[in-house]
Amino acid sequence: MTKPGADGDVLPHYVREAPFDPYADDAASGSSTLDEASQLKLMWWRFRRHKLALFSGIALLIMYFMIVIVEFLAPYKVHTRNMDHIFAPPQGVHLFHDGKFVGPFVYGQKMTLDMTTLRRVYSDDTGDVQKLRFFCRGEPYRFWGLVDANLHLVCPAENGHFFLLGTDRLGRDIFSRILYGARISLTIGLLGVATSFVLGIVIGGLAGYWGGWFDLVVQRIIEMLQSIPTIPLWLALAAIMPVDWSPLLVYLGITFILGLLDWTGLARAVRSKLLALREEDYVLAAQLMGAKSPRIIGRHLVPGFMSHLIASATLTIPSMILGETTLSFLGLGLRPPITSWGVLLTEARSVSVLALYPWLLLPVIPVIFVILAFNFLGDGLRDAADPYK
Amino acid sequence: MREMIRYIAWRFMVMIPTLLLISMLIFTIIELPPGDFFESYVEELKAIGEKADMQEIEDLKARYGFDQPMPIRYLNWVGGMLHGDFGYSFEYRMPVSDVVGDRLWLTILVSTVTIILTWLLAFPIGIYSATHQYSWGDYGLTLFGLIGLAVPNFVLALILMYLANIWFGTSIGHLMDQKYLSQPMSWEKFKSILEHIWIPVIIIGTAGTAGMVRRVRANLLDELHKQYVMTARAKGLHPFKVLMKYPFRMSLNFFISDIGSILPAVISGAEITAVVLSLETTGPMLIRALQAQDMYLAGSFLMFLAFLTVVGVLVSDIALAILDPRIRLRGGSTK
Amino acid sequence: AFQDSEFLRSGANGTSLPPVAERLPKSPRVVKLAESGKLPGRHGGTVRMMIGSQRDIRYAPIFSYSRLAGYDEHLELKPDILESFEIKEDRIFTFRLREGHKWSDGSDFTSDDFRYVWDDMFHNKKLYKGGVPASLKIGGKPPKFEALDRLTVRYSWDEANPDFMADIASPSPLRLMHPANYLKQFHVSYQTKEKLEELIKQQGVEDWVALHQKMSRTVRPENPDLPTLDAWRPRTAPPAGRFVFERNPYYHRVDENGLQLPYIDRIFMDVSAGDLVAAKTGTGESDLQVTNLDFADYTFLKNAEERYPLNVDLWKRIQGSRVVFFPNLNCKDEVWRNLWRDVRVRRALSLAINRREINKAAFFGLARESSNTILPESPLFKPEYREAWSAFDPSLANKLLDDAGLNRRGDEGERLLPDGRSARIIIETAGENTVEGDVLELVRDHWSEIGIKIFVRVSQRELLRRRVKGGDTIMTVAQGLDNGVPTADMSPKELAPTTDDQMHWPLWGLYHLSGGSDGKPSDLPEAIALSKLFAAWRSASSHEEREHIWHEMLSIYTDQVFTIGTVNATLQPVVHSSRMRNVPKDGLYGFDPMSYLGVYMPDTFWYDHA
Amino acid sequence: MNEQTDLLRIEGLSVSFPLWGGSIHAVKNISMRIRPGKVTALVGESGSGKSVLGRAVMGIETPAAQTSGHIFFNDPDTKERIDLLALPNEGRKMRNIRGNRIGMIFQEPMTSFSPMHTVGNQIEEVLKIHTVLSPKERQERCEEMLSLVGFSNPARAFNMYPFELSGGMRQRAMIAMALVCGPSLLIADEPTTALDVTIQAQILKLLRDLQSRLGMAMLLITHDLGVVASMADEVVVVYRGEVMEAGPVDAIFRNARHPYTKGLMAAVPDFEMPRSARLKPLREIEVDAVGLVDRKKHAEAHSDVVLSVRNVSKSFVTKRGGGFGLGASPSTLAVNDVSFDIRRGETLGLVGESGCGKTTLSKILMRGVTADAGEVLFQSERGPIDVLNARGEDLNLLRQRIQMVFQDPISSLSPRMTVRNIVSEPLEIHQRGDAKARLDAVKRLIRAIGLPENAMGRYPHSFSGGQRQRIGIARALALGPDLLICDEPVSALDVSIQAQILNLMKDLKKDLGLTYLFISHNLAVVNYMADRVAVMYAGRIVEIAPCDVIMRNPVHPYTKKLLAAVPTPNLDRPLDFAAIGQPSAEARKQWARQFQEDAPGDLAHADLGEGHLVLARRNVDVRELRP
Ligand SMILES: Nc1ncnc2c1ncn2[C@@H]1O[C@H](COP(=O)(O)OP(=O)(O)OP(=O)(O)O)[C@@H](O)[C@H]1O
Ligand SMILES: Nc1ncnc2c1ncn2[C@@H]1O[C@H](COP(=O)(O)OP(=O)(O)OP(=O)(O)O)[C@@H](O)[C@H]1O
Ligand SMILES: [Mg+2]
Ligand SMILES: [Mg+2]
Ligand code: NI
Repeated sequence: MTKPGADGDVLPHYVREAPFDPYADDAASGSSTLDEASQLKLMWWRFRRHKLALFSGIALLIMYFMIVIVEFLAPYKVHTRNMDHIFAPPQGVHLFHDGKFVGPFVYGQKMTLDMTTLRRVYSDDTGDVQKLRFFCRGEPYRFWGLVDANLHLVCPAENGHFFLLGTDRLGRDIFSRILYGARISLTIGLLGVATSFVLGIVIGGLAGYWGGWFDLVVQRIIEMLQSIPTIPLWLALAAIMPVDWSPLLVYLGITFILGLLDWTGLARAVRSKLLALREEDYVLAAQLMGAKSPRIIGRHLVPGFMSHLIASATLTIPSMILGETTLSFLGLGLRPPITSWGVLLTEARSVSVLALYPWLLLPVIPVIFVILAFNFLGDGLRDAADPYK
Repeated sequence: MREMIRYIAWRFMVMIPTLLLISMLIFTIIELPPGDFFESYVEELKAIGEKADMQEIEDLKARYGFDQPMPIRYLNWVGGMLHGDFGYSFEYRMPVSDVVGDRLWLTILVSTVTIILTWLLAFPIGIYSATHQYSWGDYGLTLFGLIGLAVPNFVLALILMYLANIWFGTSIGHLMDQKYLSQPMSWEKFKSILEHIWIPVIIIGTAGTAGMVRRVRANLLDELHKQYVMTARAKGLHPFKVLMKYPFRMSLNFFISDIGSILPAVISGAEITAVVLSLETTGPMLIRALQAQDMYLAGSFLMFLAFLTVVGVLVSDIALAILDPRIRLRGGSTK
Repeated sequence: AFQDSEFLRSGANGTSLPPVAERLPKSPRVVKLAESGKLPGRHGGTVRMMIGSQRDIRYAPIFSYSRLAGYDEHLELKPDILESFEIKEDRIFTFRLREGHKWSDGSDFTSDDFRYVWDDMFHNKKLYKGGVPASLKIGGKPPKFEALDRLTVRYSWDEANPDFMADIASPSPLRLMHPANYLKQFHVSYQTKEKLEELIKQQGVEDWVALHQKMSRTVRPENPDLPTLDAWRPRTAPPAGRFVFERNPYYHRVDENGLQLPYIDRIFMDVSAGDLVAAKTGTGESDLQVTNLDFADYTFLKNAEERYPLNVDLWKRIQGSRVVFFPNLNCKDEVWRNLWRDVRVRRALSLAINRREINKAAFFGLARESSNTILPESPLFKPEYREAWSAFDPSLANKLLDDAGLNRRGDEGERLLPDGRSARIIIETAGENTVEGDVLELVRDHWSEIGIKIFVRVSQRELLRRRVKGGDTIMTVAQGLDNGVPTADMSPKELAPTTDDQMHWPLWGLYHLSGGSDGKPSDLPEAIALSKLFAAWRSASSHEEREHIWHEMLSIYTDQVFTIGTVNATLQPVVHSSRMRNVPKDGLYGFDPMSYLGVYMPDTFWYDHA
Repeated sequence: MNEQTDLLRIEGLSVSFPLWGGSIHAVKNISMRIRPGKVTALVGESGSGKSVLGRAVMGIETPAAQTSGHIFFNDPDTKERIDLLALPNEGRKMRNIRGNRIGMIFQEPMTSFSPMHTVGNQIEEVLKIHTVLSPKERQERCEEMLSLVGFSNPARAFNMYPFELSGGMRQRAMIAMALVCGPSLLIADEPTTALDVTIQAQILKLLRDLQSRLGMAMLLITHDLGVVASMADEVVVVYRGEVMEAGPVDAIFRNARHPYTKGLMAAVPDFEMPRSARLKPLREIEVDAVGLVDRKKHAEAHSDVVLSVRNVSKSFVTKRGGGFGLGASPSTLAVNDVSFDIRRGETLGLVGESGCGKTTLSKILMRGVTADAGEVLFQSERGPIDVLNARGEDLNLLRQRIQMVFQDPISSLSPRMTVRNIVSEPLEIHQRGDAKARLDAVKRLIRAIGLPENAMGRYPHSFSGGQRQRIGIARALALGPDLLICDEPVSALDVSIQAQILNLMKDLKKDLGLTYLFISHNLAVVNYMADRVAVMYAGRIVEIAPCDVIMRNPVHPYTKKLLAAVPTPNLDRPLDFAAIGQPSAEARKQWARQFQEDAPGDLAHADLGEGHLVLARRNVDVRELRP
């Protein structure tokens, strides 16, 4: 358009020449794909843009899928012992032997007993090329305890061994154990998170929103629960769990109860946030529309600090996955034969193991991976739900 | 203001029944596991083949009313505490207050250092992460923090302890070299404490710091786009000051609501670490007392924590009301 | 010609002491080191040790092992504090003290110290409500006590009390003497009310009884002022992180060169987490460590030898078996109870265990595969005890089970119980060590081969005990016979139903323990036989007779497989400073009767070129 | 170059917001200028980019916005010519200009304050940043400023929190904040929308004074052509982000040439208009009023009064100010013994001074605020419902039958819900129709209020002030309530859209028999909409009468003053600032004695007939009141 006159001049009367049609489509407003999309769909679209989150989400989905077919993925069964390979270090997977391409293979391990230090010393036998087999028949297993099968994704060579991440003190393949451990670590812990979140949001939400005597009572309950550290609770709970429960059931019970007890921190955060937010006009608007408390809390208030909730959730996950490590220090929690990442990690409980067999710490890696994935997923969800993005 | 004072007074009143209830809860929790201290003591001795001094045990049992029904024992315990008598530790065979002794101060030392360090790190990092969302810095710090979160404390403890020993020759575990253990404070001892304390502080602090960073970041992200931020910018306020005065203060809400549980959380979060590192703090003692069912020791200790929590919650509520004038603590919701 | 330690002569500690010759008894106990293949040494140095918790200072009097009479390395009973003792008909015990023997505060050690315990403690209704301690009573009757003169005391019973000397020589014996001089100040009969009040207040106790108890504790040497006869006397009052023990200037032993023992001046006991002890030992923070170490730590410790002046040795544990399965013959589950009472079932389970594999996996093949019985180190040992039903023979096991009526099989190949349930055993454990877990892991597979499934449950120890006694458990896992190296003069009580701690027959044991008022009498002929034999041993009057009874009991016990052992003589790392002399290269490790280090006389350990 | 340069020159400014599948071009290549000490008015349709332009000048648009062009600022102090867009956004230089050299009054004063800090603190902050005054001086300056913008008790206001202020008060606080540093350019985005005409006049006078005294220039963004006529020197008319017409105020008002400008002028409601006439919006939207809302015809209630209000009172205690527990905190009597009826099918206009308690009153009627005393009865087909104590089914019914349009549109919309969810929420709550029916209803409503359908997927913050206000209206209409309480429903709308909305509301009233309680400061609008008008002052209704009567024959001095202060979009009838720009507290002292209150309880309503009630002394003779 034209310049608004030179500096300081009297402004000329400018009139735009272009034809004017007040009914013309408003070009200022972008596309119309959004018209019908529901809020969820919108979020999904936005979530998709967040590549890292999308990737994390997919990775998690894959992991959850993997725990379904662990039997197939793991070269060994969870309890398979190799008495000749106790504390064997991880075996490197090679592709070339003597400069020739052979495909993925490992060298056979030679073990010698060091009788002064009582240590098993392993060395690669470079003459012994053990080619890995894929989609192979290997150790028979009972898929889901239902169907007998023996198909594996990867197996060691006939009469060979394949310990990708080494073995433990009974010669069990750590890689396979990590895979099996995922079953418990990726499921049970989340139950606790879920319980504590539902409770935290509902109770904290109502306390913050209603306030008054309800808040008073809830706050006192929270005080009581918070003032008792988890460890005595654990001890007490473990003591009253019916003795004829299987360890898995006991752990499930404890996680669940911990979930029942763990909501307090979140509830207080929710409450104090709601105490402030409930004074907002949009809450009043919703009230005046006749919305009931759950709706106001769920639709209007809670989304207002979604970020906090998502962050808290992703932060609780590690403690739930690793919860049993604490338990096992108290002599409670999961026990062999049940295998979880926490159980695997507790095998590395002493400096001597750490110094001699550091590969026993490898289960930390999937834990880190899962936590990162959940975290980035949370970031993505947060952004998707953030209207300002 | 007057309302606030009345509120505080009223809350103090409420504290009494709360503490009573808590004491009952604690008492039940301690009593829940089967048996009592003496049974487990005798069992433990038997496990290594030793004989117990049954005479003294019988005496103690009678003196502390173990033959009496639970409610009476409860009353004895609570009554004692009201007189400042925290009971008797069977395991240590001395009054609880003597047992706790030094450990309490060391615990407070470790906890405060940890908490302060957590704050010193978490707030700046959280702010940085929020304002530089998706920068390399943000990713890097997130990654770092989450790794700290994902590695169980005991593993971290073992690794750090081992490395510190190999690299710096720091003696393994403990809060100081053992030769200073029962010594009076001296420069050497202080140095030794400094040399050791960083390990537990890092271990206990990482998870908390990582969590805090993520929360600060999340809360800030929610506030950064509010209209009042724009207003503040329109005034020409420095962006950092804008951040601190408005969104940051708003985002403190979650943090303040949690004050009550910070100390208990740090203390109980530190328990396993303290056990692994064999720190001279109350954590291992508490666990030991619980396992051995040294009930007065455990009970009084838990009561102490509970008291801290209850006061913390009160402080947190008051701070909330001061922080955010919209908050009306007493009233119910409008409608 | 007696020599004193520099430590005492320097006078830095305490006021000036009389010369060493005056501090020693007229006839000190002379330890002839060279004769037993050890090196006479020199004074000096401090030993740092680690303990897992404050209460573990109780190891101090155990290690120090000064008893009225004690075992030597060959488990022979020798007078130690006593100059001599005399036993008549296993009934009348006459003790003679050393002339001039003094408590660590310099006061005389005389028969009055025995009298004080007898009259003013045992017979004080306040201090000892039940009167004379039960372990002194035979058939409910206490002995007669006489202080014959200043240096002679006598305890006499109407019936034989063959356990008396063993008790005196045990790691934590019943104290027959206390420093009367010192303790009288806490006793109503000797102290004025006002002064007592003051002391009660000062010590923060409730009454004089508690005061007396507190000041006279010896099991855990918590009172640094309490005079002792041990080699080292405590210098630290709890709570503390480091407990200091200093040489007892009035200790009664000297070496052949006239050096007053102990060689080592001071012992530090540092409190640390049990789990850390191995790590700390491996970084040279302990000069002598036997407790809180496990076989699994050996490799780590051995590697540390390169970096630190350490010596890591392996001793043998004296337990009858490291991990033992206890079928509960008193369990409530009738089906199982009946099965357990069938010796074929017990034998079958024992035969099905591949002990070699356990040995290899958990003990590097260095332990001994054995039933739960005594070790070759015991003079009573016979190979057949070890081999009784402890070979690996699954087919025989299968046959035995089939014969026992467990011949029906379920869908998954597991055996079915007579009532149609599948044969699943819930094995309960206190879960206190990983070895148990590993063994269970292996045995799970072994037994599944013979169609028996097992499930492991971990519960707290007390809870476990309760459940065992209540008959709620079918099978438990724990350690085997405490004393795997008995002599015929030691009591075979572990082999017969004698206490309710015996997890294979708690009710029968309780019956014996309560004298028939509680529990149930055993109704299995073999168990009854064991009880009878035990009774016979108690009244046996000769060594040969006892030896005979021992053998008979051992053979019944092992042949009947009341308990299912796995491996024994497992190894225990013992770490000591490489400068420390006289620590045996391989010893036996156990509480009773070894008193851990006690029988190897730590007071004779010394530092070379210090 | 001329000696007197432009203070601000905007050249080719474009601002666009990226959005899903495209972007919103809010400002398209606009050029304009502001001369020192002069007022440039920016008028245009709601959503045409005026606020965006204002924010762009300040450089505080959200980082997501893409800006191009030049904004030159000639700082009169330093005589520097700076391209504001080229400056680093948060650099020292830019910050020094913001708040100090250029002040800004935001369109939505309600949300522009942080709820955690007192008003005083936030105003004072500006001084803290840009001046070197001592705290005491700062406070004095602030209080002085607050009193200039019409706070009768500035010291108290200083210590109040924003949410304790009425809408108008917040707006005035905002103005005080913008002015406190004496900027050389003031960007005033709808500075008087929440103010009643008397206070508006007072504020305009203040701005005028500053303008002449300090040579402050002003970019005045407003819908009120009357204000433009009274204030502006130059006018720029924008439409959908582009300049349609620009020129000196004379040229625009007397000789509007662009069809949009002409349409705008024509859409202004004015007092001379017959009440039955329809307003002439720029574009008429065909709305089927009956089909628009799902309004079940309920059995007619017996009474022709929908809502009767009796002796309602409400007082507030402020959070701060009471000192430390000494003395009772001062309380404000926001609503003082108010009684009136709303008859079925009528529109009751409620006008009154800013802060006199209108919003509070309306919220009491909805039970959004609990009254201290009084009674409110709602007549439903089920018989009368006691609004203040209803529970259960009754309450549920009430919530469907009475709806409210909030004075502050932005804060009454959940920030995390899309427009679609916001508008369909009442339908969901009361389970009207299925998901598809609701979506249809939402679409109809959105169209009816003149928003494009693609607005449904956007969040409230991405709309202009006027657009948000319309969303609020759409939501309130969704259920087809019996009674609609509108708290300043069209204050943020330009006259054309306002005409659209007012027409819609009238249609609904006509076709569906809706009843309105219509709170507004715009007396022309009230005149057009209302059947009866109640005038509030300091928490009391001082006069209530049929609309004609009030407009032509006001009795109460406050009403009279109010009517005199109405600005008209007519250059020949400018406001007489000297006469009306007087603070109301002073004006009150000049009231005739019969309207003054010496002791509480002195005053009562005197009936002048035809439903004309006036608050006056109890014993006064009715005839005396008529002049
Ligand atoms: N943050 C944003 N994201 C996307 N679109 C926006 C954003 N802010 C404003 N808009 C759009 O830009 C256009 C101009 O908005 P602006 O607020 O400038 O209008 P306005 O002229 O001030 O209208 P009103 O008179 O109603 O206040 C509107 O269509 C609005 O929807
Ligand atoms: N939450 C509150 N706390 C304290 N005082 C309040 C509160 N809400 C309103 N007030 C006071 O009540 C009075 C009336 O406010 P109200 O919002 O009803 O005015 P209004 O008539 O709507 O004014 P406006 O036209 O400016 O919106 C004002 O003096 C205000 O300060
Ligand atoms: Mg605008
Ligand atoms: Mg208002
Ligand atoms: Ni040696």
